[in-house]
Amino acid sequence: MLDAGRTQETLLEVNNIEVIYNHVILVLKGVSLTVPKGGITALLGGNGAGKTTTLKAISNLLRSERGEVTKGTIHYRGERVQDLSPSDLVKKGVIQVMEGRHCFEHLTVEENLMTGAYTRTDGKAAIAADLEMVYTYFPRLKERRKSQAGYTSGGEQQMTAIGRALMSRPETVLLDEPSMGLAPQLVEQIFEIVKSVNENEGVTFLLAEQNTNVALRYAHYGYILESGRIVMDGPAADLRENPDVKEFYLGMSDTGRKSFRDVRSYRRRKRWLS
Amino acid sequence: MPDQFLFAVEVMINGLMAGVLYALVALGFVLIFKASGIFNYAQGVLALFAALTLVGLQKGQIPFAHLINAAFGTKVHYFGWTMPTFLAIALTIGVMILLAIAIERFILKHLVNQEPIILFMATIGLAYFLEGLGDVMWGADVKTLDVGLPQGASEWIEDRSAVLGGDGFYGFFIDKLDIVAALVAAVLVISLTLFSQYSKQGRALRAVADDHQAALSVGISLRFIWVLVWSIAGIVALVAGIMWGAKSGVQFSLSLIALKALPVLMLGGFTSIPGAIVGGLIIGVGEKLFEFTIGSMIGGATENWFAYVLALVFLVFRPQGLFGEKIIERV
Amino acid sequence: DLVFPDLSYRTGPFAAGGIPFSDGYQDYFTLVNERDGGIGGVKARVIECETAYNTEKGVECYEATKGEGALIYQPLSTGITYQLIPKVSADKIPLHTMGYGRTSATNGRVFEWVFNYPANYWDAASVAINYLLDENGGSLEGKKIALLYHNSAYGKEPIPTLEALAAKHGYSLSLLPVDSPGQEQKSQWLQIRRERPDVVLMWGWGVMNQVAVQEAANIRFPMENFIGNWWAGAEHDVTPAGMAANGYKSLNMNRIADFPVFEDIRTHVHGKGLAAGDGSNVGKVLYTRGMYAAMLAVEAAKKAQEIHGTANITAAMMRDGMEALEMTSEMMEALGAPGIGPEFSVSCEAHGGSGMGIVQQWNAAEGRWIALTDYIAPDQDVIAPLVEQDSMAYASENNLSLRCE
Amino acid sequence: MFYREAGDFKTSYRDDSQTFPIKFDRFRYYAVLLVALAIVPFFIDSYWANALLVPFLIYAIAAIGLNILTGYCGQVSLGTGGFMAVGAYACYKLMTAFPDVNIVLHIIAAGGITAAVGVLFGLPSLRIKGFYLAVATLAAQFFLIWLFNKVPWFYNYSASGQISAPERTVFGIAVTGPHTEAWAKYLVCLLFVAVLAWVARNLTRGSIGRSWMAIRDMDIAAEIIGVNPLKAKLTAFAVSSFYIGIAGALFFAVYLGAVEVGEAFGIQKSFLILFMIIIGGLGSIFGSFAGAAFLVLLPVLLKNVLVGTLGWPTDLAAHIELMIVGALIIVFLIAEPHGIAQLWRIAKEKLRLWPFPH
Amino acid sequence: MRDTVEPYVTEDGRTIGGVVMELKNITLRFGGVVAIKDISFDIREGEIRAIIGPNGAGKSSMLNVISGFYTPTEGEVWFEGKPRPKMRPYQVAQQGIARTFQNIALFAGMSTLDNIMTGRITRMKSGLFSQALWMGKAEREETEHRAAVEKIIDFLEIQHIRKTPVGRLPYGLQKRVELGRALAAEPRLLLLDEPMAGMNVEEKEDMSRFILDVNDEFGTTIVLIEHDMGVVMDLSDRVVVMDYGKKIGDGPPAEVRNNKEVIDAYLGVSHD
Ligand SMILES: Nc1ncnc2c1ncn2[C@@H]1O[C@H](COP(=O)(O)OP(=O)(O)OP(=O)(O)O)[C@@H](O)[C@H]1O
Ligand SMILES: Nc1ncnc2c1ncn2[C@@H]1O[C@H](COP(=O)(O)OP(=O)(O)OP(=O)(O)O)[C@@H](O)[C@H]1O
Ligand SMILES: [Mg+2]
Ligand SMILES: [Mg+2]
Repeated sequence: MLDAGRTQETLLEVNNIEVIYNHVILVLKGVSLTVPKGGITALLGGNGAGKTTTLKAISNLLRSERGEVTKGTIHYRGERVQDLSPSDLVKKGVIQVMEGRHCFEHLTVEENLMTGAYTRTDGKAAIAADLEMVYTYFPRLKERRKSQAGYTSGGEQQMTAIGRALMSRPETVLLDEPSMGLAPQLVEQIFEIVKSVNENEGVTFLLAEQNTNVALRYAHYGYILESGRIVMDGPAADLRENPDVKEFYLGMSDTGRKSFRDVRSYRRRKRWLS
Repeated sequence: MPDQFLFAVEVMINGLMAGVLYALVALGFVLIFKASGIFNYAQGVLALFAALTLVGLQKGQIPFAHLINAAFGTKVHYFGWTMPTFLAIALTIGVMILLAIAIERFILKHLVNQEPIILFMATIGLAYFLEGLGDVMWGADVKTLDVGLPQGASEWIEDRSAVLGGDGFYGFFIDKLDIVAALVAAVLVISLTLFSQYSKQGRALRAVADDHQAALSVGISLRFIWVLVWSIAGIVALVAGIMWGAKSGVQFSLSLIALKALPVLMLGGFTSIPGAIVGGLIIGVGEKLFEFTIGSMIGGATENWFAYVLALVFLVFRPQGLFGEKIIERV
Repeated sequence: DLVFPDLSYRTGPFAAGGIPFSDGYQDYFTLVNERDGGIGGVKARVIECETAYNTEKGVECYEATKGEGALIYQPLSTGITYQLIPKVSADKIPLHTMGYGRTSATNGRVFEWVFNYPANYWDAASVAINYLLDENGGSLEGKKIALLYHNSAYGKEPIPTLEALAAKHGYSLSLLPVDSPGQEQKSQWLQIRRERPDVVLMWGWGVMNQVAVQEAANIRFPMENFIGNWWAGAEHDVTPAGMAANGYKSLNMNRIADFPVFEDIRTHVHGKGLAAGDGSNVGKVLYTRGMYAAMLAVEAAKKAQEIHGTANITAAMMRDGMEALEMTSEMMEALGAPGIGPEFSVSCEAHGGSGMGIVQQWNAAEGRWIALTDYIAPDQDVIAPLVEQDSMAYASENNLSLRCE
Repeated sequence: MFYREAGDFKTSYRDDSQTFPIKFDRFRYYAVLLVALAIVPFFIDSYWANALLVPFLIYAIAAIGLNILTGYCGQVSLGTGGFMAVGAYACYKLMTAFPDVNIVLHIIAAGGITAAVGVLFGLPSLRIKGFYLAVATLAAQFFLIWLFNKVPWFYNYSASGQISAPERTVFGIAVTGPHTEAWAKYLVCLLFVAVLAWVARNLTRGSIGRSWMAIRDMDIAAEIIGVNPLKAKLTAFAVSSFYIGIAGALFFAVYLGAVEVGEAFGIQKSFLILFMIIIGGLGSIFGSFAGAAFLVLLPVLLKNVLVGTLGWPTDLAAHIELMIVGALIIVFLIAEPHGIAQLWRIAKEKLRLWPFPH
Repeated sequence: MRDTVEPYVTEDGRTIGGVVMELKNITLRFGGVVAIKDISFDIREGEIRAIIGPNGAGKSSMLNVISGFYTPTEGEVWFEGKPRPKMRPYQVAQQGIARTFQNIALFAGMSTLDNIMTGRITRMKSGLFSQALWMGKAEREETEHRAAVEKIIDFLEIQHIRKTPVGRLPYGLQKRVELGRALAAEPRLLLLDEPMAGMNVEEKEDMSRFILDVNDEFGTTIVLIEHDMGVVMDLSDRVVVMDYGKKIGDGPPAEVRNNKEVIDAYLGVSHD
């Protein structure tokens, strides 16, 4: 393995977990991954591969969806965290930005951001400073700060959700599909923000993404998940060069980008596992 | 006829006072709805349970005496002491907090992220359970509740206002208990409004109501929030139980006051604390005035349905209640 | 053994009234077993069944117990009574509704299986008016009487009688319904305060009574002019209002006193740990009434044994005993409850007893009811035609042919 | 091992959309129906009929009715008691006004009248949603009870305000009145239940059912898709009230024989039936039966065990019974929030996979 | 079709028809927020018309105006050559306008099959009674429409999830079911709000294929909101660009892509 993104100590270690929903639906069939401190790790894979489930297993939000980790272990800084409550995990510095935004509709944008600081005890001034920081990252939110989040557009809600997570001064952020529904410019912008938060504040990221292209540009290390199993992993740069990844996740053919118009004379992909 | 007018005013004032009493019950509903989106069917039973506990403690009743006697053939009923009121109230508050913890521990914790109707159902189960528990603990007979609240007409007001009308008018009747209730309600409403609107916990509480999962994800401890609001709701229930129990004695029917609170709640909006009080006042005045003017002509006892019809009329114009949060409809 | 089901309610909104009644009802049977070795040598067996004052549960209890050889039903609920009237007629088991239920069942020609001695609602209304006539020197001309009633079949029962009596005696009647359960009566009492009726009569049950007494005190209505019927005159109806309830009056169909029979109950029943309930209710109004009900049942059973010459009577025989029942002062004296009820006798035509009642008054300081009058007779001139009318309507609706003719 | 779809191929869309696509389920259903129709009537005694089966069947009808409105169309209603009262009083008025017409027609007509009343009180649902809608139905509940209590015409001016069902026969056999045999009561109710359940099933699997469910799941999207919310909601109110009206008519005429409106059709009844469908399973016809069974039979069972077998004092038993019912509701919800019907479904799913765990 | 404008030839040489719908000076306000500011554009028969713009620009709001969920504060919607009177959304749907939603709006409690069948609701006519008895017309109709829906299910390759409740499906499949539901209405005009958000390239390819096929085979006019510029460039015939309620560009993709204002407001860097 190359050492990109693995230069430092391991922060989060997921070891061979199995997740079952509703006592019957087996979704993760033995997923293992490690997230190094200070890195950006990407979790890639198609719809229903189990990315969200993996993140929720880590942040312990599974239980509220009637899912449970039936096998395997999850360690954070060497400590077993499976049995902690989500709020304990936030106190330990792990926060998740959920897929599909999940803003508090009836709260204003600013109140939404403030809930992110719920677990903080370092005083009003520090929180206010961070609020300003979020507003500088997302100026659009400042404009709409007094609107009820339920009435803001999809993109605005996504920004609110990310901003809210940053408000907790996290050590590790689990980011689920941050780019979904965002304008291209904003996608770049958000990843730039991820990068700068990562570099400047040393925050570790584990992000689940469909937008493989951008994700692999910003991540240090990547895992590819399919049908509940990790089928490939490696430093981001290597993955970008992998021909299969290129074709099926980046949409590149040998001659550069394929046109979506050409997909009709189309060759079904092969699956690594299924 | 000036007397007739003065009577109408009297009816209105008493309507306002009755409204305050309704609002006291509605307040408990609102708190829990606001904090978890749960429509708490058990609120009325909670009031009964609180009042039963208070009286039981005051009189030194042995809890579960009936069960103990049935099981062991003993004949225990009372400890033989009476407890000072304030101590009994403090202990009852303690019991309500323990109850809140138990509710969270055994029910809510397992129902995170479920649909509102399911949580509603759970509170129905809770209502059944508490009703049975209250009876087993303290017995089903009528108990007299006396915490030293004044009762009866305020003669001061009556005497002073008698001069307003003619011979047929005896001055305004206002129950002293109602005045106390109004003061207590005002304090409760103001402090709870401030709490939910401006404190960090209050914000968290509204966040939880919107989205359990998202609240969990930002580190809000649902368990803590729930224990907190159910405790407060328990205390509000105690207050309501005291006010109503002082009038009628403490007995099963106390739990039915919840029905008086429903139209208030709907009119004011499920999520608004001031809404509970304003709704209560409107319903109180509306139903009393209707009974006074039209009700007596069509046979009386119109108050129950009129309260709902009144709420309905308001809702047609504002589907979320007067002060409820706007129902967000987007696609 | 002789089976006496007790359809009681010790839970639900009316438990406060149901508990003492049931305690009294059961304790008396236990007493008869323990002291006398049963009725005519056969032990009485009480099967208690909880109805929670709910008609459906009442039906369930009836169906569950009737197969056990039940001799008589005493459901203590007007609602359940109406369910049971057709059922007992078909199953041929007598139903005794003492001072409640369907008033016109007093007409034995129509209602073969239903008895409501010693008195019924219409009697009660008339007794109250007769008492008032007495108090007011024989005339109620120009008086204002208000009826505060539970807005249900039960509460509406006295209205026709009171209206007929109003026509006769010249008082004006105003009607004030209170919706069940009756926790909120502000409107009604404000109206009473405005109109200042001379007398308020009350047909209440459950929490309605307690609130009414409290509200009456609140508006400083003179308590001695506030008269409840016999279901609104128990201790628990007045105690929540404390001293303010002093002077409140109510009717009663059974006298309250420290009867010798209570002593027997204490020794033979409570002393042996056989008390129904927690044993705290002996001597209370509704306890006494429950005991009185049991006493009447036992006497009827004895009568039946006498008539049919067998100790093991059936429900049909029990009915015959009831129809031949005669309660005299001597009997009551002998039973250890002198004057507990009026003297009366039952016949094929008349299932309703004498209809007499007393007026009692609450003495808050002593915490007990004090009888103000002796048994007062109702005005049968007014009631009888009403009974006739209502029972005949029932007979024609159900194609019944008249008995006793 | 019998419980498999495999080998049970469907060759037409019609077969595929039948009620019980799995053969085993189909047979079991016919078996239950056969036992209920052909065997039970010969063994039933009046305790089983009057205390258990007749109320169970009638509540099942009411529960199916409410489930159509609340479970399928998503409109929370607390007016069930009031609508049952409409059915009961309509039936009473019809029975006494037209004594020669068959009682079955009266009962159906009572359902029709209730449907009309239901539509009237359903109108506010176009604007008011969720728990707030409960207020409209509560207004119906309290107003209707008040009306039947207050206006003597409804109870034919009887002194007490009670209504009692006169004797009526079907094919010469009494089905109402004191001389009705247990089996006749049972059979009448059973036939109504069977037909109504079948109709409910038809309605909920067709386009009307889908438009109800669409409104329930997401009313705005449904409207944009082309569902007319007015029509969907009002038909749901109408059909639901029809069922509830029939249940009310049977409740009065066949089961109790005499009722007092406030006592028999009070708000408690509305709650009870709502509890039934939530416990049984919203949006499930089987769930309506399961919920009715749970709340009718369980208390009786508990009572019989606690008082009959264990010999506890009745009051203690009643209190403990409340606690047990309450606790069981909670335990059920925690085990499976979507009701008994869903528990059943999961059990079947497991059975299908058996012996494999997933 | 009443052609109001001459047919039009696209960049890649395809001919598309006349104007089906025209939005004239649409303005939409919510209290203080102006979501759409005086925007006009048209939609032609058989074309794929993309709407792009930054987040919060008012794209979804525009779709809501077209589908009748929002009533524009000012301006008119012309459909088939006539101004459309104010109507409820279900009436708009009956005119042959179907759509998908940005945040999936499937009926979570129903199976895939039922969801798609619901899409045909505007075409199902059997009455309450015939459905209650499940005889004659109701049953025939049900079978007929089922056949049509099965075609769509085959077309979208979702046979295996026919009976699964949609709430349990992964996101991508839900989007596909939603498309199926819209297609089931056999609409004249199909509105797609970010149909490919949250999909990976492979899935986007699938989705593109479906969209193109619908457009080709049934001649359905499509309005498409999408943030993936690759998709927009490849699929659409003409593009409207919105920026905070204003229209800042309108034309064939190639032209729009090089528009300076569009690059600044939206694309950031030019995409190719
Ligand atoms: N609450 C649940 N109950 C049952 N099954 C679920 C639940 N949540 C997810 N699943 C199933 O688990 C599988 C993995 O879902 P998951 O959401 O983790 O995928 P994902 O990789 O995040 O996909 P996407 O890119 O679409 O978000 C899917 O097949 C889904 O149907
Ligand atoms: N019902 C409403 N009430 C108030 N404001 C609204 C409403 N609907 C939309 N808006 C506002 O109008 C603006 C445009 O929203 P819209 O959803 O149309 O954006 P969009 O272009 O679809 O953005 P995105 O790409 O993020 O989905 C937003 O600022 C939003 O907050
Ligand atoms: Mg996901
Ligand atoms: Mg949008």
